Amino acid sequence: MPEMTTGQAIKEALSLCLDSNDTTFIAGEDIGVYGGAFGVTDGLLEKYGHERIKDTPISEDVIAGLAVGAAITGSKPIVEMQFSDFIVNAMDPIVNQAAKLHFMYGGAVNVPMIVRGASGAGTGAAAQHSQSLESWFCHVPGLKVVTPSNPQNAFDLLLASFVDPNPVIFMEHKLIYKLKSEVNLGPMPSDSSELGKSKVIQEGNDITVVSYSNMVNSVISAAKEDSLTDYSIEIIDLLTLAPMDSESVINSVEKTKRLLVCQEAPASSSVGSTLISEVVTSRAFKALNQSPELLAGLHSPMPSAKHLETTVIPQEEDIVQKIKEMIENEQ
Amino acid sequence: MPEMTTGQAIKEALSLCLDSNDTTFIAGEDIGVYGGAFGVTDGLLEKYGHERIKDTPISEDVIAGLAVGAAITGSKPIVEMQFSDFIVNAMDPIVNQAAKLHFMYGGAVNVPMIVRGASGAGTGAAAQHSQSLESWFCHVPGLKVVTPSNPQNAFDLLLASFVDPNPVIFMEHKLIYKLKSEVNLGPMPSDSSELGKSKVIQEGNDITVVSYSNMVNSVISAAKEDSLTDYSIEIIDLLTLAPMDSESVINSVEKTKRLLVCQEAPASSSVGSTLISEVVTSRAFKALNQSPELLAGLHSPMPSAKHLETTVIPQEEDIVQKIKEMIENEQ
Amino acid sequence: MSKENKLELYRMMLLIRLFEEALEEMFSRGLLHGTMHLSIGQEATATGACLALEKKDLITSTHRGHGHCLAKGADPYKMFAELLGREDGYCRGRGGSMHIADLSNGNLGANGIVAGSLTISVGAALSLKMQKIENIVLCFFGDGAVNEGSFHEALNLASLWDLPVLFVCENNQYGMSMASENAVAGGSITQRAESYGIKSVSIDGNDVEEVYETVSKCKEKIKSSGKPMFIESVTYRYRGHSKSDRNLYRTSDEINFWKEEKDPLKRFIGKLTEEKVEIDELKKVEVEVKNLIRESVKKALESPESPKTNLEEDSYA
Amino acid sequence: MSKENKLELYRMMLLIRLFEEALEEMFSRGLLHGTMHLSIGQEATATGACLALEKKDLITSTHRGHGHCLAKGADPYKMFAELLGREDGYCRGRGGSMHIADLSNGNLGANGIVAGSLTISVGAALSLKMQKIENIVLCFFGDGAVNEGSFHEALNLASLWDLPVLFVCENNQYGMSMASENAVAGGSITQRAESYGIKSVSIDGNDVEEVYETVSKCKEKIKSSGKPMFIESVTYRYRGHSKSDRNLYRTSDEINFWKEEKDPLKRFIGKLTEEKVEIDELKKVEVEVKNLIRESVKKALESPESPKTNLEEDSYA
Ligand SMILES: Cc1ncc(C[n+]2csc(CCOP(=O)(O)OP(=O)(O)O)c2C)c(N)n1
Ligand SMILES: Cc1ncc(C[n+]2csc(CCOP(=O)(O)OP(=O)(O)O)c2C)c(N)n1
Ligand SMILES: [Mg+2]
Ligand SMILES: [Mg+2]
Repeated sequence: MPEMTTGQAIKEALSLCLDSNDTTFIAGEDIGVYGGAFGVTDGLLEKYGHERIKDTPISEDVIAGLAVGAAITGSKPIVEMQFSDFIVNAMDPIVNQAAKLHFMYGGAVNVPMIVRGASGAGTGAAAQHSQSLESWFCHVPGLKVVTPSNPQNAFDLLLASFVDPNPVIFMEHKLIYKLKSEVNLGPMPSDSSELGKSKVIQEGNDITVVSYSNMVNSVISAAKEDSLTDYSIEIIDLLTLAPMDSESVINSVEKTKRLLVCQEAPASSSVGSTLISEVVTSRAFKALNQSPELLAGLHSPMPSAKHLETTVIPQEEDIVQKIKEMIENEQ
Repeated sequence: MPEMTTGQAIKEALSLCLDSNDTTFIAGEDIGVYGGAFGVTDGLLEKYGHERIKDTPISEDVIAGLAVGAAITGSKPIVEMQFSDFIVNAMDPIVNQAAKLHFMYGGAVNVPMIVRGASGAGTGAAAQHSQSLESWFCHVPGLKVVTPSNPQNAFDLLLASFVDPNPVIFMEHKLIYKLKSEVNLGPMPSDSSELGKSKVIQEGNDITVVSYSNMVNSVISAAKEDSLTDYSIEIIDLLTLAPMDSESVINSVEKTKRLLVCQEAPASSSVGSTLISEVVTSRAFKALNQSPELLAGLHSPMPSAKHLETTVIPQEEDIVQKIKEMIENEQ
Repeated sequence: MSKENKLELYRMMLLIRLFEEALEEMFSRGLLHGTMHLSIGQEATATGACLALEKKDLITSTHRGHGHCLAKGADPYKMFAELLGREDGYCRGRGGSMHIADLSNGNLGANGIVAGSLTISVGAALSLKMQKIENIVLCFFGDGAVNEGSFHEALNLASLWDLPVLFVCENNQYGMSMASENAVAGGSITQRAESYGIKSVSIDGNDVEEVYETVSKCKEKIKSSGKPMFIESVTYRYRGHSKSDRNLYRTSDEINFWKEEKDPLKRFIGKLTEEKVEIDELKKVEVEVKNLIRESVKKALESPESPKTNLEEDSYA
Repeated sequence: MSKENKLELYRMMLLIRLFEEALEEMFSRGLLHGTMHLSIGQEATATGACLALEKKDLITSTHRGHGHCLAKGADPYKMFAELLGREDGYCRGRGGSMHIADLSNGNLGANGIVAGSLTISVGAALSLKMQKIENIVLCFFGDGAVNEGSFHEALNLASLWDLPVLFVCENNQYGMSMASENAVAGGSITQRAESYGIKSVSIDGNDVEEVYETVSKCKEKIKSSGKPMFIESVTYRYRGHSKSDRNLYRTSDEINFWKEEKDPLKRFIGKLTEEKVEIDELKKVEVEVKNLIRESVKKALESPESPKTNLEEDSYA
């Protein structure tokens, strides 16, 4: 299996999408000769030409609206928001159009499209270029929301999103682009059944730690820390946020009796709050031996300075400490 | 005390705002001679003239951006989104600008502005005119979010929002506009301390039922149903969603041991999920004698037909049944 | 234009008028939930434009879309059924007045968001172009939509990419209560379109033949040049914006002037009579249309309510 | 223009150039977290425009805003401190390169969102008008911003409401990698502005005197007419868009042409020399500016880190 970065894995997936369907095009800002602000589409223009790899003016509303119009007329568009923060300019086509047309028109149309975007903080890009806005889209019926965390699942999930007949918001955390690993470049799947499935990264019995996107990587590192070696930690990567695989988390919590959810986004009206709510309103409530915990980004815009940025985002050591606290709490 | 509808109470509050501050203007679509799509601003143009009551073209982005620019230069703007669904077109000025400027510029500016809008379903206006999008804004650090439920609190909270130095999203559920009651038209408050306080509508010992916006009125009616007269129900109206007064709910739950949260918006990444998460991650977790419950709108766009619309929104009878179930469950 | 053709234009305008009058009556009888936006007075634009298209040409429509929908071939029964929340409705009661789509006739759907369909039409046109389908997309929108950011972005891209879109601005002179002249800085909608390098023309939108001829010509030009075009079709709405409108922003003199002097149906009947079409022939059309409306309403009222399926499942394909 | 005036223009252009060169160096030494957008090559527009304003005139700026900020009177020390995340920085380390505001000098702030400040400038101008303050708002933005919906909505409203905004489009010919000519349908930015009824002019943005004179005149016209105006200031960026740019979308010949033939500093020095300004006088300015930069960097590097206050509290006023 070839070794590659997440950025490259996404590019491989995009290539496969373009190969598998003539009506597929990619549109976005600086995705052509520039290769994308994060280099993800680098080389695709040379391979597929201007008809398929379409640089747009800086106009996010029409980039997304274009995808909706193309999707309902038999095409399979993939569009890019250079930083996912700019999706604020494309909320009408995504929320009022893409998400609703299938339902609103009584099932008469499907809207198979992908909106990809670079999300998250950690590069000092400050408040307007560092947001994790995935929670908003989970709140919108009709959308699916996917957040890969490494090269392999980015590849697999992008393909699954591609064959899904619904609009998918695909959020790529900036810090995963350069993560490297071997990737099994499988074929185009026949259906999108991979969406909506979380993954157990590591089995354990003392606590269930759930996360998604780049924060999963912090959790994995944290669990390897010396001070935690005595504990048996179950780690779950949600992968798809809408629909959310709460059922697997509920099963896990029934086993471990403890739940910690970690995310970069602030807590209020977020994925993490939802998961905790879904767990405690389920049969797992009885299994919990203590209050679940949510380790989330501070309720603050993202500062630019590095030492402040790390204050806002939960760090590995915060996760270690929280896991210790929770397990030792009731032993 | 004069009797009036919520629409009229809001108008009285707007008048007081305009009277109290020369730099205050109201801008929006059809707010002048038309009087607003829901009649809220009817008569203000005659009283204050075109300089203060400003009809805009249909262009929500500049309506909100205008407010940001005015707010950071010493004015106190109040702008209207005719239906709050159209706020999708104004997300950049609200989320990337208004919410962040104070923090991002190191405290050098304040952004005192109000964005009002008619929210919610129940009028058959279908998927693009019926959303309850308040949860999105709770997820955005830097914004305050307020959802009145009747004439008196609409009046009081609009004034409190006006004297607050932060951007406030003020969501008025369409179905509260015509609710009528006596209103104490108090003076402009000296500070915004009313924001962030929930209100106990009715004290009780068997269960805490929390809601906000128009759903509070359904909860109040439900609690009066014959089949519930034996139970002692504590009802809390959140009123402000950001910052959210979870502390009061936690105290209440410690007393009643049961928590039901009711809202019109879908559950995922919502106010209700957040509240449940905040309660179970608090000391109140131990007090709960059973799993808390969230009664939320279905995860579906809003259909137009009346009988389908009521399927999506929790109805009075659903609340009654849920309360019964929860109390009888463990008695 | 042949007489048959003209009678077809007449029939369609009448169908739209009577369809909406029937809706008005149903509304006043309390049969309809929700609001609606009537295009009474504007029938010539919808009719002339859609009848100049082929079935496989696509349209995108607006909140004021009943006319577009009918003119593009929709079944009035299914439309009434939709407004009544019945299973046979175009959207099975999920869409209502503002959201009727009729894909089989090339209607990509009405839209409740002002300017919401402009960027969609651009995407649809890109599909046609990429799939080498020789049809066009006709995008309807109002004068009010011209000031939305989406208008700007859509026209810019359609022009840059040479997409087969015919933008048709139905300038009924008001966006809700706001007079177009107070909303469109610079004063000219066509000049605005021209600034994107899009050829534009302003026409009498109440003259159904002028609309028909202009759209026919534009359609051919778009097909041959591959470039978008723009029509401003000047018309007038008689009814309030929606059901909550008190018409305070305009005078009844103005409304009456348009009703009496410029009504598209009256004018066209006058013209047909001048051209010696027999009164009987017109009468025959009228009877046929009235029957169709009456039967459609009746059937719709008797048709079954849309069942309460699992709406969460219905939200996803 | 007096000699003092001219030397001031020279001084400011040089300050901007050296400020950004110092940043580049700090970046390459790994002292800076995050990206940044350099305006090297574009100094004449920022300088000419801001120096033509009064202190109480307001500006809104962009992601490429160091020049605007300095020219409007900012202290380079506080700017360096900001980029280094220090307590003395304009935003106490919370904003960084893309978000410096300097209210005391009328700079309402840089903005990381393309076209993000256009609607803000309209609101600021409305404040001035309502508060009867006789100043203007100068809104800077790039050629790339011209295609955003916000541009359209902002210009439309500024024109309709007669607001005192001077829109200054710094056309450096690329929006990141996209050539302006491939992004602006119709091809003319000024014609687009004219279509909103806004008087527009295109100027050589690398000629600091032309910029200064044009902005001065526009400022007076705006004050007397109360109406917005529009300047397209044609210029060129030498550096990559940001730190990740490989410059694949343009030739090095093109870059060199601008550097050699059109550089605003070189040209202005040439002009001043022609006008018999002594080399010594220029040298004196240069020494002064170099010292200022050196001292500012040093002081900034030695200044205390911004403390980790309660950031959640800092999020609200
Ligand atoms: C984005 C958005 N803003 C506002 C509205 C509310 N609204 C619906 S129709 C309308 C007027 C539209 O005017 P115009 O485009 O001229 O169409 P007309 O109603 O005249 O047919 C308004 C303001 C909306 N539906 N969508
Ligand atoms: C809404 C939005 N879209 C995209 C970007 C990413 N971006 C930052 S600057 C830029 C190019 C802007 O071009 P222009 O306006 O010409 O300014 P210049 O960089 O040339 O000074 C882009 C695409 C952004 N910051 N905001
Ligand atoms: Mg109109
Ligand atoms: Mg540029």
